[in-house]
Amino acid sequence: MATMDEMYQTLIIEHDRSPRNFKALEAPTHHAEGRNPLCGDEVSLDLRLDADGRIAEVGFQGQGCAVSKASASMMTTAIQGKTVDEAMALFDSFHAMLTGKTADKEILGKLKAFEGLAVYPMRVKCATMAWHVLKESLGASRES
Amino acid sequence: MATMDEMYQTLIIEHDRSPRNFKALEAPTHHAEGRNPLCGDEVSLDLRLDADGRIAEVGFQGQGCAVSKASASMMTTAIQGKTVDEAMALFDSFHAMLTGKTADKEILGKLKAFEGLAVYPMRVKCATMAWHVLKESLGASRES
Amino acid sequence: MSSVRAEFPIFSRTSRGKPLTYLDSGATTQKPQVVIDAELGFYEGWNANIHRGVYEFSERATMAYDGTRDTVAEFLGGVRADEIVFVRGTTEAINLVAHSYLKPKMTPGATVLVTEMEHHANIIPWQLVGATLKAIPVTDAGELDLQAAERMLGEGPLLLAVTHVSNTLGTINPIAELAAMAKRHGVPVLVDGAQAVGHFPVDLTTLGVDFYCFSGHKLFGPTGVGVLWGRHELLEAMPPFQGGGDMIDRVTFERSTFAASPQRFEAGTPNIAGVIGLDAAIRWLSAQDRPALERLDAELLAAGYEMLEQVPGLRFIARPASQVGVLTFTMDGAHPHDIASILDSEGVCIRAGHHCTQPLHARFGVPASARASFGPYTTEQDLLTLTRGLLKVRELFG
Amino acid sequence: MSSVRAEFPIFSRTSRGKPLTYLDSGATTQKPQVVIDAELGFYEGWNANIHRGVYEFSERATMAYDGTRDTVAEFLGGVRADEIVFVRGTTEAINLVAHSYLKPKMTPGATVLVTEMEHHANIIPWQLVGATLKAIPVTDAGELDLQAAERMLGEGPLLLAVTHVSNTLGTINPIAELAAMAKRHGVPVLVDGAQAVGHFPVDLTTLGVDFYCFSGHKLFGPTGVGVLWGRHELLEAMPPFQGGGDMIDRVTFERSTFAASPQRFEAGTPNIAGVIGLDAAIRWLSAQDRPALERLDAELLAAGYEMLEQVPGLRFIARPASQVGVLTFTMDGAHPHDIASILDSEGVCIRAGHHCTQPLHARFGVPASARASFGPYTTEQDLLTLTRGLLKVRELFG
Ligand SMILES: Cc1ncc(COP(=O)(O)O)c(C=O)c1O
Ligand SMILES: Cc1ncc(COP(=O)(O)O)c(C=O)c1O
Repeated sequence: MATMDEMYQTLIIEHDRSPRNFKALEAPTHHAEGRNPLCGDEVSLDLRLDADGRIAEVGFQGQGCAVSKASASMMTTAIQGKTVDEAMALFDSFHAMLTGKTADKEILGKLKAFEGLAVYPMRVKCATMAWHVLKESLGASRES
Repeated sequence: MATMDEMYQTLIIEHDRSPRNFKALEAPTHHAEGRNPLCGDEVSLDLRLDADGRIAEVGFQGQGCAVSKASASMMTTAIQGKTVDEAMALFDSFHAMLTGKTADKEILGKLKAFEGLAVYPMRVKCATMAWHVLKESLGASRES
Repeated sequence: MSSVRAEFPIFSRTSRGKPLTYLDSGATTQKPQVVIDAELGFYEGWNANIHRGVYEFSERATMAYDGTRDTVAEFLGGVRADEIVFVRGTTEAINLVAHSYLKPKMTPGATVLVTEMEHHANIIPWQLVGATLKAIPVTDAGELDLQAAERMLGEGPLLLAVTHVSNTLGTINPIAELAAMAKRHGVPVLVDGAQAVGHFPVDLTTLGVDFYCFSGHKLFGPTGVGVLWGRHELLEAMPPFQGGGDMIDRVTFERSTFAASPQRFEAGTPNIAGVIGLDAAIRWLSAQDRPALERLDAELLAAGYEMLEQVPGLRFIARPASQVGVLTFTMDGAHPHDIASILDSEGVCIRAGHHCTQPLHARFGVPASARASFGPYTTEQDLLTLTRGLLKVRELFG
Repeated sequence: MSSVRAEFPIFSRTSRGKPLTYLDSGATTQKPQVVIDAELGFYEGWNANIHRGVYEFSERATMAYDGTRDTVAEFLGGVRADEIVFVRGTTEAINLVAHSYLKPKMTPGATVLVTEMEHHANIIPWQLVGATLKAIPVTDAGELDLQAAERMLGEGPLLLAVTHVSNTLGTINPIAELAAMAKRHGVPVLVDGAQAVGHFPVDLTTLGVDFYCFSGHKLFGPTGVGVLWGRHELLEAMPPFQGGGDMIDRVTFERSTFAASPQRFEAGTPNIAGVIGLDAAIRWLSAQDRPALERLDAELLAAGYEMLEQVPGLRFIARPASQVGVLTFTMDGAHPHDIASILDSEGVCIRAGHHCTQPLHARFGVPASARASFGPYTTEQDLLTLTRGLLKVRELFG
C-alpha cells in the first residue's frame, strides 16, 4: 500500500497538473456543486447521460487541493460510459476502501491508487468530495 | 487550637441552644439584614447607639446553622458597650484570625474560641455573617 | 466491599485523616483510573486541536472526539451519532435548548411545564428566555402527581421539561408514561438525565422524548463536559447557540452561514480532553454488570433507610416507591450544615443545603436538608460510618 | 535546545514515526508535566464538586477553584479577582459579552467595530445578536490601518472588538493606542487575547480596555477552560448569560434573583479540573524568564523567515513589523492541505486552511494558507525540519 508520499509522487500530482475532463459541458443533463467548508475545496460537476442512461460525457471544474482534484479527475475517466448504477457501485467500493471497510477492489481499477489514504482520515473527505457531488447530481435528477 | 468537634462540644452548641440577645429592639438606631444564599442562613440585627456613640443595646434574630447562631450570639455580648471603632477593630481581628492572617488575638477574648474554624474555610462565612451585617448596619448609618 | 471500588484511586486517600467515606456522588462521582489515564494519555501522548489539522495527532484527536459521538449514541440505546452535541454539562445543554429551540417559539405568556422537583438548571434557563413556568406538583411521597401532569399538559405548554431522577429525593420519574401523555397533547419533552445515566441504562429509542441531557462528571467522567441529545429534525431546525470557529459554513462581515448540526452547536475549541475522558467513562460503565450495580444500589438503599431510621430525631424528606441510592433528611435541632461538619470530622462526605432545588425544599417546608448519595463504589461500611456519625451528631445536639 | 522543552512529555513521542516537530501552537499549545499532574492530582486525590460541600475535598476544590481567580488576576497585571469569570474558552467569553453586555444595548442598525484580521470567534457572536459589523482594514503588511480606525471609531459603534494578536499573521496590535483612541470616542473595547497571553505579559491595569479574554488550551493549560475579564462595574450591570445552579440568589417558579458577578456568569458545575490545570499553567508560565522567552521567539521568527525565504515559490501572506512567532504562507502550485500532508509524513505538524479567518484570507485573495506557529518549546531544529519538508514539497510540485 502506497504511503502519502508515494501517492503524491505517482498519480496525485500528475492528475493535479493535468486534470482529465476539466471543463464545463455545453449541454449537461445533470449538474451539482459541492464544497468542503473546512478547507475551501470546491467542485462543480456536469454530466450528460445518453438515452440508455449511460454517462456519455462528464466534466468538472473547481479549486482545491491536489488530492481532491486528482480524485475528481480520475473519477471522470472511471465513470465514463458507465450506467448510473455502475457508477454508484464504484463509489460504494471507493468509499468502503477509504474508510477501511471491506471493499470490492476488483472493480476499482486505477482508483485503487488511493488506498493508502485510508490511514489519513482527515484527507478522505478530499478524495470523496467529487463522488459525493456526483451522487448528489444523479440523486437529485432521479427524483425529478 | 480546638477541632471542629471540640468547638461544637463547648461553646457552639451552648450558644445555639441559648443565644444571648436573641430579640428585636424596641427603638433601634441601626438595623441591617444578611443572608448566605448558599446555605440559607439569615440574620437580622438591631443596634441602639447612645449619645457617646457607644453600642448601648444589641439584638439579633434569624435562622441558620449553629455556627452562625453562636457567632452572632457571642458577637452581641462582645460589642456591647464598645464604640463603633472598637467594634470594627474587633471584627478586623476576628476576620483576620479566621482567614489565617496575623490577628490581634488579645482583644478577642472569648471569640478566640472560633480560632479552630480557620482550617474550615467553608464554615468561616457562617461565623462572619453576623459581623458583616453589623458592619453594614454601622457603615450605612455613618454615611447617612 | 464493592468489586469496582479498587478501580477508583481516590479511595486510598483519607479525608480529615480518616478513611474516606464518600457519600456525595449526586454532586459529582469519583473517577476510575481508566478515565484519568485517558485524559493523561491524551495530554502526554497526542495532544492537538481537532478538525483542521491533517497531522497524526490532530487526526487522532479528531477521530477520538467525533468517535465519542458513536460511543454516546450507543450508550443511549442506539440513537444517531449526529444527534449528540457536546456541551459543558447538563446546565449548558438546557440553556442551549432554551435559547435555540424554545426562544424562537416564545410568545407573551407562553409556558413551560416543569415539576416541583426540578434542579435550578431546569428552571432558570426557561425563565431567562421569558417563559412562564407551571410546575407539576410533588406528592408527600416525593413523586410526581400524574393526574395533575395530564391536566397541565392539556393547558398548552410549549414544552415539558422534567428530570429523570430527582437529585434531592432520588425519585425515578415514569418518563415513558409522561412522554406518552405529552405526545397525546402534542407537547415536546426535554429530560434532565443528570442523575439517571449513572444509575441505570437509558434507551432513547423507546423512551419517546425529544431532548435528553447529562453531565460527564456525574457519570464517572471529567468535569466540563456533557451531552445534549436532540432529535435530528429538531436540531437541524434550530439556530446556533454560540458563534465562533468550527460551527460555520461561510463567514463574511455582511452575513455568515452555519454548519449542519451537531457542529452548528459546538462553537470554538471544545473540551477535547473532557470528551476523550467521557468516552472512557462510558466504556467503563458499559463494561460493568449493570443489573448487578442496580441491585447493589437498591440493597444499600434499603440498608441505609433501616440504619438511619435508628437515629433519633432524623426525618426523611420523602420516601418515593422507586428511587436510586439517595438518603435525604433533616434532624431535629441540628442544622444540615452542622450535621455535615460533624460528619466531615469523621471523614464522611455528604452534602447539606438546598441541593439547587429551592422550590422542592419550599414544597416540603424546610430551608435545607442533608443528603447522602451513592455510587457504584459505595459499601455497607460507608453507611455504618454515616450512621455512627449521625449518632454522634445526635449526642451533641440531642 | 530550548530549556523548557524537557518539561513537556509529548516531545518524547514521534509523529508518523518521525521525531515530533510541533509547529501548531497557535491552534493549541502542548502541556508541561506540572499542568498534567495538577489535573491528575485532583482526580486521584481530592476530586469533589465545589461551593456547597463542607467536607475536606470539596473545601479544597472550592479554594483551588476560586483561588485561581487570584492567580489569573495577578497574571493580568493585578486586576480584581472578582472580575475573573471562568468560561470554556475565548469563544464562550465573547458570546457571553455579546449576549449579556451588547444585546441589551442593541438598537436597529447598531454597529460593532471589528477588524479584518479577526478570528470567527470575534465576528459571529456579534452577528448572532443582530449587530452590523464594520471592519478596520488591514494593510498589505498585515497591520491595522490606524487612521481608518480613528475615523471608524468616530462613527458611533457600540463596541470595538479587536484581537491582541492575529492568529493568522502573528501581528501584535497596538491595543493601548487603540484603547486610548476608543476612549476619546467613548467606545468600550473588548480584546481577544487568545494568541497574546502565551507570548508576552499583559497588564490590564494599564491597557485601558474593558473586556479581555483568552483560552487555557493556548496557554499551556487544559482544554475546556478560559477566562473572561471585565471591569467590575460592567460585569455587575450585566444580566446572566446561562442559568442554573451556583448563579442564583433565590429561586421560585414565579421569579428568580441572581448572585453577584462573577458567580452570576458561571451557571452549573464548571470545568473544575480545567480551572485547577489553568492555575498550574499560569504559575508555570509566570515562573519562566519571560523576557528570555520573548527573545527566543523573536530570534526563531527571524531565523524562520530567513530559512523559508530560500524555498522557491513560497510567499508569506504578510510580514508585520511587530509580531509573535507565526509564519503563514502559500506556495505556488501547491495547495496548503497538500503542503501539510507532505510535512505530516515528515513528522511536522502545521495547520492548513483558513484558520477561522475567512475574511482575512479574502482580504489577501487566497482561500487558504499554511501556518507554522511557535511555542516556548520550539527550536531551531524544528525550523530546519520544516524547511527541509517544504523543499521536498517544492520538489514534488515544482
Ligand atoms: C485570535 C483567536 N481568537 C479566538 C480563538 C478561539 O479560541 P477557542 O477556540 O479556544 O475558543 C482563537 C483560537 O483559535 C484565536 O486564535
Ligand atoms: C438533576 C440535575 N440536573 C442538573 C444538574 C446540573 O448539572 P451540571 O451542574 O453538571 O450542569 C444536576 C447536578 O447538580 C442535577 O442533579
